[in-house]
Amino acid sequence: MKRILNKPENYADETLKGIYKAHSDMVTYVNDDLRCYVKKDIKPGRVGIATGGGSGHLPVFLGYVGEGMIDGCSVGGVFQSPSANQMFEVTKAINAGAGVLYIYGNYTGDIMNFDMAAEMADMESDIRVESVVGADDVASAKKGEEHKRRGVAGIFYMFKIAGAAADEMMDLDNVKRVAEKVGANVRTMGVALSPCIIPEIGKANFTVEDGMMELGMGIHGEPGIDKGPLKTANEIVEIMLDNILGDNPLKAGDEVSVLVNSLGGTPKEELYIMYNKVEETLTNLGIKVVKTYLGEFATSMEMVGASLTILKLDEETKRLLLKPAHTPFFSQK
Amino acid sequence: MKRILNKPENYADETLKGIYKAHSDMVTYVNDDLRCYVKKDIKPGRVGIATGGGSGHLPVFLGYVGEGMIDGCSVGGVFQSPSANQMFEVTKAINAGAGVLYIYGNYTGDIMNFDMAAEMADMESDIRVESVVGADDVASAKKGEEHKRRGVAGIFYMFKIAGAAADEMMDLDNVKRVAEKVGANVRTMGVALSPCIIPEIGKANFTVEDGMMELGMGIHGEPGIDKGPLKTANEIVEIMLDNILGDNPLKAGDEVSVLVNSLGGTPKEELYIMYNKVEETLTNLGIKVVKTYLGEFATSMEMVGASLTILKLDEETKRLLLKPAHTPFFSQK
Amino acid sequence: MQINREHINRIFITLGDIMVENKNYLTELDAAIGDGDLGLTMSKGFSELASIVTNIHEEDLGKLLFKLGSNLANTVPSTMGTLMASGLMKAGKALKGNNSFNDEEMAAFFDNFVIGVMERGKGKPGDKTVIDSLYPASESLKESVLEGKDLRLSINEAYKASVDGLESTINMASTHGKAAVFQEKSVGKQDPGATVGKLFIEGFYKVIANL
Amino acid sequence: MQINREHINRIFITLGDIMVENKNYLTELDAAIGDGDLGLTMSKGFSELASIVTNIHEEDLGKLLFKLGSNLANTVPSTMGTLMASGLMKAGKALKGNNSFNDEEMAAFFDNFVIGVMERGKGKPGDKTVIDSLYPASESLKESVLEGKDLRLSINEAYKASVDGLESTINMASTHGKAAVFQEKSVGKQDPGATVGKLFIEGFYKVIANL
Ligand SMILES: Nc1ncnc2c1ncn2[C@@H]1O[C@H](COP(=O)(O)OP(=O)(O)O)[C@@H](O)[C@H]1O
Ligand SMILES: Nc1ncnc2c1ncn2[C@@H]1O[C@H](COP(=O)(O)OP(=O)(O)O)[C@@H](O)[C@H]1O
Ligand SMILES: [Mg+2]
Ligand SMILES: [Mg+2]
Ligand SMILES: [Mg+2]
Ligand SMILES: [Mg+2]
Repeated sequence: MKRILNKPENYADETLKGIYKAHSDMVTYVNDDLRCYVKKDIKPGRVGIATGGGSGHLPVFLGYVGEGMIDGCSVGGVFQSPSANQMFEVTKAINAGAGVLYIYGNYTGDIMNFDMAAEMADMESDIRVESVVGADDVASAKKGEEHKRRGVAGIFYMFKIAGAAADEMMDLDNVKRVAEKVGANVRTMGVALSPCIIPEIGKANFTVEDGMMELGMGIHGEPGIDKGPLKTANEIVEIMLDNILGDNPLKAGDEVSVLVNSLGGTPKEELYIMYNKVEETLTNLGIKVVKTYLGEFATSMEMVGASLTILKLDEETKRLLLKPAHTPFFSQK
Repeated sequence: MKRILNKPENYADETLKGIYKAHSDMVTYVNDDLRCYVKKDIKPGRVGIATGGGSGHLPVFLGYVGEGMIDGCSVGGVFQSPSANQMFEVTKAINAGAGVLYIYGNYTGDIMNFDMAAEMADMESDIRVESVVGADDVASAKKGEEHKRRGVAGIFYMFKIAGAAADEMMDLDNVKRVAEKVGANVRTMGVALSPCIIPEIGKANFTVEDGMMELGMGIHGEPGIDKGPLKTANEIVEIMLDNILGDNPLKAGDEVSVLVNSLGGTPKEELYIMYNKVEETLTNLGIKVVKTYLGEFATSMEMVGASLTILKLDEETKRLLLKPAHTPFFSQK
Repeated sequence: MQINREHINRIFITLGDIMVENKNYLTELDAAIGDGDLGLTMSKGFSELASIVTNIHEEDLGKLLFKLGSNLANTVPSTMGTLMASGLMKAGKALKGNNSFNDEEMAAFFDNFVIGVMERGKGKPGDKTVIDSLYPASESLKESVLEGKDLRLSINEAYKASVDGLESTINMASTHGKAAVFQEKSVGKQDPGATVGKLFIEGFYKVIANL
Repeated sequence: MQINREHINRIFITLGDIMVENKNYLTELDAAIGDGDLGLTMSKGFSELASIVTNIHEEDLGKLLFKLGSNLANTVPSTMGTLMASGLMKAGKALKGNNSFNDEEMAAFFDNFVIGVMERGKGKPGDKTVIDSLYPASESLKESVLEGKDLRLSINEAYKASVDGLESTINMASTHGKAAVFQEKSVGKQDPGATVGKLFIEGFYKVIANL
């Protein structure tokens, strides 16, 4: 294990301590619990947006808490859901009178805990809560079974666009509507070239041999759709685009945003090599890329690999996407 | 080799093509040469700042071309200097009448080429050029031999602060003075846990075994000062701080900026675990951290490891550091 | 027969022991078709309940169970932690106001526990989950109590039903949770969560059968 | 003796061959105390010069050498590429206006070449660099020419001086470039750049000695 750490069991909490020290101007925690992460400056009357999930995916999830995006995040252990109670504490802290929207990834543990938290918010604090799950990974379930899909990097667009909607003082129903619209129009496909290691476990619980790749592997190492020898960047991009556009067809004149995301170990250089092919293909199809994001947006610690996300835009989502945002991990002018 | 690429020999150029496609609003190239990278919008009368160096270190070097930072960058092959002629072309393109400052890393190949470019600028275009080299790596030469030190992540501060000085319309001498002041006050130390692979070579030309680390290793794999079993994050930080503060002592009341940089393969979580210890130690010494940066600022592709940079601030450098900046790879409000 | 506070304490202390004893076994089962954390979460969650149960000042057994459920949810917010917590909380709410449970109330406990699990996880019998060992046990108990059997005998039969239910998961294909991606490949493997369900019934059986 | 354009062409074609033949050898030397790219850069840079030299329409040998230097600098902007380029450009500037070189001018070529290398790299003899094979050769040639020796003999002696100079680098410690970090550890290893310097002299020697 090639990792810089102290006690593996303190991985998540020491990360959090470092984050609070580095970004004390913007974020803090509530209920004396490092794992109840909230924005310092909550705008009265604005719909609150909360997320949550396991550690080990920075900047997902807490990295999108900040101006123009989301307001709070409950933080679990590495690849573990936080508890319903932590979610509830965050919910109370960020509720500014207009209700709270939960946006989180489509994983059983998280769903059950967020559902429980929503019940607590309703029963104990009369806070109206709505939920939208991110389920953008086309490789994780076939068409017609979209509700079974895992949430991966595409959730970034939900945070960005729902956050901008809340900033426009849309009400909870509308912020939810916008988040759902993003969900319906965003697709991601990933490729993994190496596993990652959960610090407390100390060894990978799956393998991808040198010179091999697994297309569609999940960010926790969930099995993908094709394991085989490593292809070229252009071939990988073609397969990804085939799957994404096969699932959510685009036509000439459509406008999209593209996100090329590193799973952690893949350097930026390679994301740009991929993007070179993505842009070429989309341009040939007459599709316009309105906004491009490249870098680490949803990772699995040191996992080598990348994912491609395409969001089909309409006037509303485009306007909201292009608004400024500013968090400790993401900044857009 | 766990890499997403097409032909290894096209690594640098395909990366550049992707970058121009993704960021065509901000950057372009001159002389029909992808490797002569310049900011689109050159401000008349402002001192131009150029850098240059090998590929494989994103966001170093070209990533800092943009608003509030630098204006142009000549780009070499992976870990190779660009040519003097490319530097000269960039120099001509960014000169806005106030001369050009070269800021680049202290490596023989780059020095010789930038010197040659400066001669060309003087002889062929009457452009006044001054140069400052980044030589912040304390592990690369002992005290008294600072001029032999390698330039690593600390060059980010030179770009940021000199860029802000140029934006204030300081003249060439003053922009150079400020860059030199940063150079005199910035120290970095790194640790490597794995090698990186130059795509065209296809195998690492040095090794760091699993469970081992090399303190002070350079970003091209230059030998460090201590090879041994991997220590804890806290121990590594202590050694780094000992070396940095031993070289450039700080006292209670001093103000600094801290940069915890991933060499590529080390995830953000671990940078925060390191920062948790950095901040604790500095706070105990009565030193105030005015601004913290964490993430990928100077990498060696997929190399696992991290570096710690500390910049001692004065009123002028602090003011300039805190000014906004915005490039495709770096954004500060 | 009346199940009182002291019995409940013993049941949760027994459950703590059982989950710790089965830690490695659960881990192995979960590693085969999941992420391998089940031994860790169940032993951690139920030992915590065992260690706090005697110190909770609460006469109302419904409220006690609800508190134990909340605690479990906080300690181990994994799928099974949350499901077992939801079962305890649902049953606790349903049985609020009772300082002891008669046979019907014990049947109601299990009935509501299973409903809590099903509501929380949106699962049903046959999905290859914890429900497949809990549901048959609860149905068996309900019937035995209706027939007026002695609770000691009823819980014995319920336990047997959970063992059979667990066995039946071997031939099922997973549709929920991390195992769902394995689908057909999960056939032939015993469901880890259903194993926890059987162990949970076992804890009640061990205490009640010996009263 | 007069070195004319045709001779210069042959020299650069010969240099191209020599660097290609020694590609692996240079790579190995550079891998031991540097980054291992020297074989690649020198073979690439000098074959390029070999392939263009005959097509350059330029009577003035000074300007020709300057152009070859510029080309080398563009093709291989590595340390040695830039140093050799600087040598050619410096010598070209110094010899501007000559359509052929007499013995004194050949001595001036090497003298200025070495000065160009020293100015660019801020190195001096004894630093374990290319200078350690170039400088003794240049000094030897200067002296021989002063003594009025035949250029064929002089260049032979200069070549021998470069061989000795190269050999002397084995016992030196590196102070420049990537090898500098090895310092004492570089002692015992022949300097890769000095090897290029010796091969460079060899190219001139091979052509001129056979005139
Ligand atoms: N929706 C569901 N309803 C009921 N039980 C479920 C559901 N999803 C998963 N399970 C059960 O959870 C078990 C795995 O539990 P656990 O290891 O805690 O999951 P995870 O590690 O994914 O959080 C499965 O064997 C299955 O019995
Ligand atoms: N400052 C210098 N002056 C003269 N020669 C130098 C200098 N620095 C390095 N060299 C020579 O350069 C050689 C290495 O060349 P090269 O492989 O091109 O370097 P790099 O790969 O570091 O760019 C060394 O063996 C040495 O002879
Ligand atoms: Mg599990
Ligand atoms: Mg789990
Ligand atoms: Mg070299
Ligand atoms: Mg080199």
